[in-house]
Amino acid sequence: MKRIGVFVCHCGINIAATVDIESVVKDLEDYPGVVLVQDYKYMCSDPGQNIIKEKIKSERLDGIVVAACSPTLHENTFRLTCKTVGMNPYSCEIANIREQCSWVHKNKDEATLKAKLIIRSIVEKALLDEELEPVQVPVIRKALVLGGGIAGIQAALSIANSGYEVILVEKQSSIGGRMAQLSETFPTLDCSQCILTPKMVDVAQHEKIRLMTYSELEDISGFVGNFKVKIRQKAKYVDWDKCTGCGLCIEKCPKKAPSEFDQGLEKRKAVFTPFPQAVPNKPVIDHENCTYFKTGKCQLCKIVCSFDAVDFDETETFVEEEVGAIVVATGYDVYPVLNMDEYGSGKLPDVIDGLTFERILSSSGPTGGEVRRPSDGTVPKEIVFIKCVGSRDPEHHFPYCSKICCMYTTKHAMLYKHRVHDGQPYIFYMDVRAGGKGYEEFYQRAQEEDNVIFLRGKVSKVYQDDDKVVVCGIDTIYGRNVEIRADMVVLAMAIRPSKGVEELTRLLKIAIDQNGFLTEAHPKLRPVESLSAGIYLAGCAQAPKDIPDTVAQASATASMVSNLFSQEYLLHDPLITGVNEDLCSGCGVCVSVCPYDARKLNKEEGIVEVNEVLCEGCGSCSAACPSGAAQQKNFTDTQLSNMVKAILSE
Amino acid sequence: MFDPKIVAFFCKWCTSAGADLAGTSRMTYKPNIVGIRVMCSSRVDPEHILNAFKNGAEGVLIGGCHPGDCHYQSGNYKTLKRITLLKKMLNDLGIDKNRLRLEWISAAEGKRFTQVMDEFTDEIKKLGKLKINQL
Amino acid sequence: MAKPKVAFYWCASCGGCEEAVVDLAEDILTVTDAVDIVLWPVALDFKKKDVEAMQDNEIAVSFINGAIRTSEQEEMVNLLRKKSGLIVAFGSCAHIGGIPGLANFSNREEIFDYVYTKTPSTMNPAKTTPQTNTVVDGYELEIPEFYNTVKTLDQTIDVDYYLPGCAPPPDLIMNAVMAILKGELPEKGAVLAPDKSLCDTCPRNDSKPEKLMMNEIKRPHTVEMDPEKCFLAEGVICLGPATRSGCGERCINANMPCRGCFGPVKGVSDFGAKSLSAIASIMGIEGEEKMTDEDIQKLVDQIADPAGLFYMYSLPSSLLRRKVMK
Amino acid sequence: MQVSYYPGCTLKTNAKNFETSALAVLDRLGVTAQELEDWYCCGVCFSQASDNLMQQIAPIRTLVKAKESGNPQLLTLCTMCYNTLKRSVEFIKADEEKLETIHKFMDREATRFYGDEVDVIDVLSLIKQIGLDKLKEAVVKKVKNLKIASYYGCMLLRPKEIAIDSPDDPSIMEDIILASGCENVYFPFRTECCGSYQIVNEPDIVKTRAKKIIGSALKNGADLMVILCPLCYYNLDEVQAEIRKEDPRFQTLPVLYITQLLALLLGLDLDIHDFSLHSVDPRPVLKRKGLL
Amino acid sequence: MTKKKAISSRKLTSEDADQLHDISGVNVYACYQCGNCSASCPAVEFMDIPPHLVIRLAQLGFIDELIEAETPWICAACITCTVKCPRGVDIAKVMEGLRQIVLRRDFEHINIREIDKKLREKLPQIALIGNFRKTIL
Repeated sequence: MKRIGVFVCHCGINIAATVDIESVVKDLEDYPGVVLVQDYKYMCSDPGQNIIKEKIKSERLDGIVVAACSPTLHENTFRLTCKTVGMNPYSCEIANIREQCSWVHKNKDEATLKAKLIIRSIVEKALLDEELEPVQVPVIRKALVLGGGIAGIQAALSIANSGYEVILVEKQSSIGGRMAQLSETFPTLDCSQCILTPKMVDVAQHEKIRLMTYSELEDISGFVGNFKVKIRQKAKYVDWDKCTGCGLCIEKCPKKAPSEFDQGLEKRKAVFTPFPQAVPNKPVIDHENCTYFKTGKCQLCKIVCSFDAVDFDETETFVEEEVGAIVVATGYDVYPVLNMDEYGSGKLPDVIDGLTFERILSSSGPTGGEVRRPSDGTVPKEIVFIKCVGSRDPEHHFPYCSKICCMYTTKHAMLYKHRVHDGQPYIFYMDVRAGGKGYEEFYQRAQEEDNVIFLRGKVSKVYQDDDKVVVCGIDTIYGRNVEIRADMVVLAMAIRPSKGVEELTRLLKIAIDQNGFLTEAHPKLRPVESLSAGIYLAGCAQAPKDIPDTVAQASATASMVSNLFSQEYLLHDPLITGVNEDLCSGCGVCVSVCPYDARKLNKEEGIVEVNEVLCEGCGSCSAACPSGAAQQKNFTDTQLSNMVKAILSE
Repeated sequence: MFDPKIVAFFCKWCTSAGADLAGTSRMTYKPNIVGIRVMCSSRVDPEHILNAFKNGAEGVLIGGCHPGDCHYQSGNYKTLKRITLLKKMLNDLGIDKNRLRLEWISAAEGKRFTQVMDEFTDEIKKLGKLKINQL
Repeated sequence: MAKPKVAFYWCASCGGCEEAVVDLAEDILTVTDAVDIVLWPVALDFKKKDVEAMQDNEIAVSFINGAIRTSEQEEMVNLLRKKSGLIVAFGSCAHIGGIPGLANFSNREEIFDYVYTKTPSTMNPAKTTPQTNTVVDGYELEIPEFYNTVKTLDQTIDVDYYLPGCAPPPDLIMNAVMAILKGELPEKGAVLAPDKSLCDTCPRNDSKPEKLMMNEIKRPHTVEMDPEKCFLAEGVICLGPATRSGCGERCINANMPCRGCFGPVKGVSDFGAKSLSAIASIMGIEGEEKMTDEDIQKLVDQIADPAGLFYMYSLPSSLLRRKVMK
Repeated sequence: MQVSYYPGCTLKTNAKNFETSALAVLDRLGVTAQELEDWYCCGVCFSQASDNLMQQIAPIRTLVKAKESGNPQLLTLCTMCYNTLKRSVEFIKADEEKLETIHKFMDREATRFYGDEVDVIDVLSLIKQIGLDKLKEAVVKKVKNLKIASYYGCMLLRPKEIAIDSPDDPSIMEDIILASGCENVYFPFRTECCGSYQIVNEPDIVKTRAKKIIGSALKNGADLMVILCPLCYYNLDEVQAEIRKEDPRFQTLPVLYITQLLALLLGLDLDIHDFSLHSVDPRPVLKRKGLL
Repeated sequence: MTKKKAISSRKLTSEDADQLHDISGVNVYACYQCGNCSASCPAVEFMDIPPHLVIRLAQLGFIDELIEAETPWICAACITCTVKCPRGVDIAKVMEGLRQIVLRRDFEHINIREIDKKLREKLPQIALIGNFRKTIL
């Protein structure tokens, strides 16, 4: 039997006032396995710890129980004490006789008895505790960033600048994401592309970053520090190694299709780069629209390419990589106007969403930055902006606030006014949420200097009447309905997680909330981590946010990744549940129960195997295992059973 | 009135932390319940509960995190199912199912912790001694 | 050298275990060649006094089947304990209580009341029930006492080995007998069957899905069961994961799920609690986070009689041993 | 195919033309609408008070009769009836306790109605269910350039639990009109209320509404307006005459039940039409377009 | 509404407010005053209090004011407001609740006998029966 020492702390009078220490000491002295009982006024103090150290040595103890305060306070303290004299830290147990005994009971006899029972049960645990060492896992110091918008770009650059390798995967052929589509950004009104494109170039040129555009994550296995990922590179039909990006193929291509980048306002070719500043600036052939793929005829691009880069036979390829951390920065989509029946279901040409208006305002856009309405290209003299379209509407669309609309709509109205001086912008709003540095001032400027009329209320209906778009709404401040015969309407549509993110989260085994946004490990204290270790979040995939917030979060994410990579090994709590191979019959019950996929059935051997790194030590499998083969370390069935008996002993 | 013996299992992250909060807030409750701290309520095996009854416990209490808040994602759902089924079986074994209680108590619910302790102790007192005769 | 002496005795059992000995077929000749049978009430005419006349430990090994239900059984097994070197608890009833052990869901009073007055075929207006002592025509008659609780053999006497099964399969019996004869014995208290549970040898193992889930509990008579598929994967409760293997998968091969006659595996103290926990763990995993307490109750209520199911063979050997009666 | 048919009060009096045309069109499309042997007033407006269970008895009793008839579907022509019956079904399905109470009031009914046994259906949905292709095939009179404004009114689209189409942007009438060979005219007020029963003591509301609705349809080039509800019909047809009296410059637009138009296009017997019931005479337009 | 109105807890929890809640079954506190109900109401121009303010007054407990208002009687129960409401507030039911409160206090809003006989014959029954909602039946 082990030689257990029990150290009872008075905690000044915190324990001693209601627990009769002398009686407790006497009681424990006779307890089987206990070779020493020692009490002291403040066990956690230096002299107290020294007593423990001395006694461990002098009494040749191989396990100790400290009866004191809650283990959340000093378990680590006492375990470190043990470690300094060569005792395994896991041989030290804490009996909580303060928070759960002396402080909550008034009657001294009752409290003393309860303290005895608590200590006895912990002695029983200590008697069967194993010596444990933390599980060590090497870390692969390479990160995978999913998504090449501003969030992904910032995260990738930041991780790479810390000296670690990064693979940046983007499903479009160019990085840049939504930010590349924007005109000017609030509240400073600097040009979005002007501040973004240098960063895009940095990514392309960074020696630590491997850029994989037109690619998607196909498969993943492994765990924090040791993920194995498979990336699918879609068929581009253009050999980018040969292509110089001269653009001749694009020029000659006879087939056009609506440009996604320009929100369908403009056409692009079937062989195309999404926008002139694309990175990498090399084209892909759009299989859906290419005449050759449809009819077998054409091949003009191939003919004009002097580098023989066009390859119609190209197929998708797969790349396998090992990474230590993953950043999910998959961004957002705009909720389609199609869903807004009361606003014309997308059938009215001059009722558009905010992102489309960004293209109209953008100097690189289809109108060169001149505000012209889509239907007939005339300059709209009155524009109505409607906020909270699809947002804050739990009854029909989404319950959440899309957060960016208040500011960008104000910016839209302002930019419109700057371009069309005699034009009148109106904004229908429910609340103005202008929290952020310089945001309120920006909003005030729109009211004072740019004469934007803010109407507090919702719009119930928008319809076409001749060449006008009639907007029927209310100004709840005025208290009456209002009708505006506008030339154009811009809807601040809700934003939602981008398409395909749900499949991705299933692959990554990370959670999403009821609206499809990625769930963070803790809403306040762990806002950039997912619940799966080693997978981090950045940008609008997690929740709607504007550019400053996105960049801040991406930087935080990168610092978490660097933090992880700064360690050679990951240390993992060894209180895991193993498998006794002599007892395990491979029934697989534990596999179903494990929330971390740490347990896998090896069908060949007929037993279950445990990945010690994935196991978080909840012990649910131990309770589920019908053959006693799954025993949680230092929480075995025998230990718990003995603890119960000790509590019930007189 | 007799003084019942009650064994409890508290999960480390929520209920045990709630118990600590009750302590640091100097709340008081009845001393009949002695707790065992486990990592998760789902570690508690029905075997441990029967073992407690066999060895003289008049009641068994299990405290876990609220649904959706489990530190281990889904442990408490497993506990809930096991305990629900076990209660049904306890009835067949002649043990009042109210002698076994599952409560969700968060780390912030110190007050509730004390209420549950007192309520359960009173309930067990009302149910009386559990007379297990194995012959 | 004289052949070792062997006894067979039966207590509260159906007789199937006796049948199992006969099922050894020609192998029984090997046994009879090697040993002298000194007591076997079902087959040979020896009397109690013959045993009483023996020296202590004279019988090399006694195979006792059946649970302990009456004072007569208790007396006989105590006698055999005294006279035998080794005692083997033979079959589920001696080992873990078996089917007779289900009587522990009631007590003597209830059983007598039902059997002697309430069964449809009984006419007993005077409500006469068996008494241990009765005076008839001036003579006092004595019959064994019917105990309140069914016990396993090891709750009555010290047992050296256990041969599980309802009934134990011939190969295990032969192995046990040969081991005893050769003196190659495992440590005392061992169960003479493999340590792993039935899934280890189950022919349906390959059909197991990656994650076992039971979203609905089906009973064997309500579904057409795929003869190749894991029962649990089909929603049928099978206690194989909790039950010691060695039975030869007789039920499984007859397309019936395991009900646990071999008892728990090593280290498990309560078969019912453990198997309940395993089954509850894989019930309704899909969408569990959305389930209300009522949903869970409904799910659990699909198991009509959990105690009867999970303790079908092992109630007397469970932690509580019997129902707590008022 | 056979469905039960619940006429309701107005169909037997002021809206005879709706009933005759609808039944004839359905008959041509192969549907027998079997009138319930016993039926009661539906109560007209679904009672929106949560404690007013008495008001639910009339519709539920009608549904009991429908259940007894054995047909799985119950056709209503009047949209008020559709709305009341359908919402009663939703009401009792949502609250078992109230269903129990309502049943207690109907102790003389042999049958109990629980909500799912009979499907209350309107004529548009029924035609769609029969198939627009079938309708297309049945059309015998091909018209050119007949521009139809389809007016939905409220009761088929609101509340959304019982809506037969999108409350804001429905298309079922337009689909039927298109299949029948006519052209659709889009006008923004096609789903807006006509003023309903306010015609009785707040006729100004109705007049304002009618002006807006008719004006908008005319502005968008409609030759005819088709509708489904006898009350909308009154408010949009009869009231036009009154507006005209007050304002001679007011332009009128003939209003027909959609089934009247379909009956003409399907070449059904002209005797079923009683155009004298219309205050804005549709005959000139119909003649011009070759339907008469 | 030129008068200054006192808001008090007594008003917020009055019997009238409870009655309105009981009859309508609607939680008016879900309303965040977007005004869509009023914006979409086809009869708002005839109302003395637009629908969104009806809900606002109900939130503040000014039921007495609502009982005197014309709005509930102008409402024709077309349900447009309810369909539009982003917060699931059934405004049409609140209107019905207000009508019911009045009618249950023995006050008829219209007198059937005053309806012109000729009109009575010509009108569809559904118009008449519908309108009788404004009387105690």
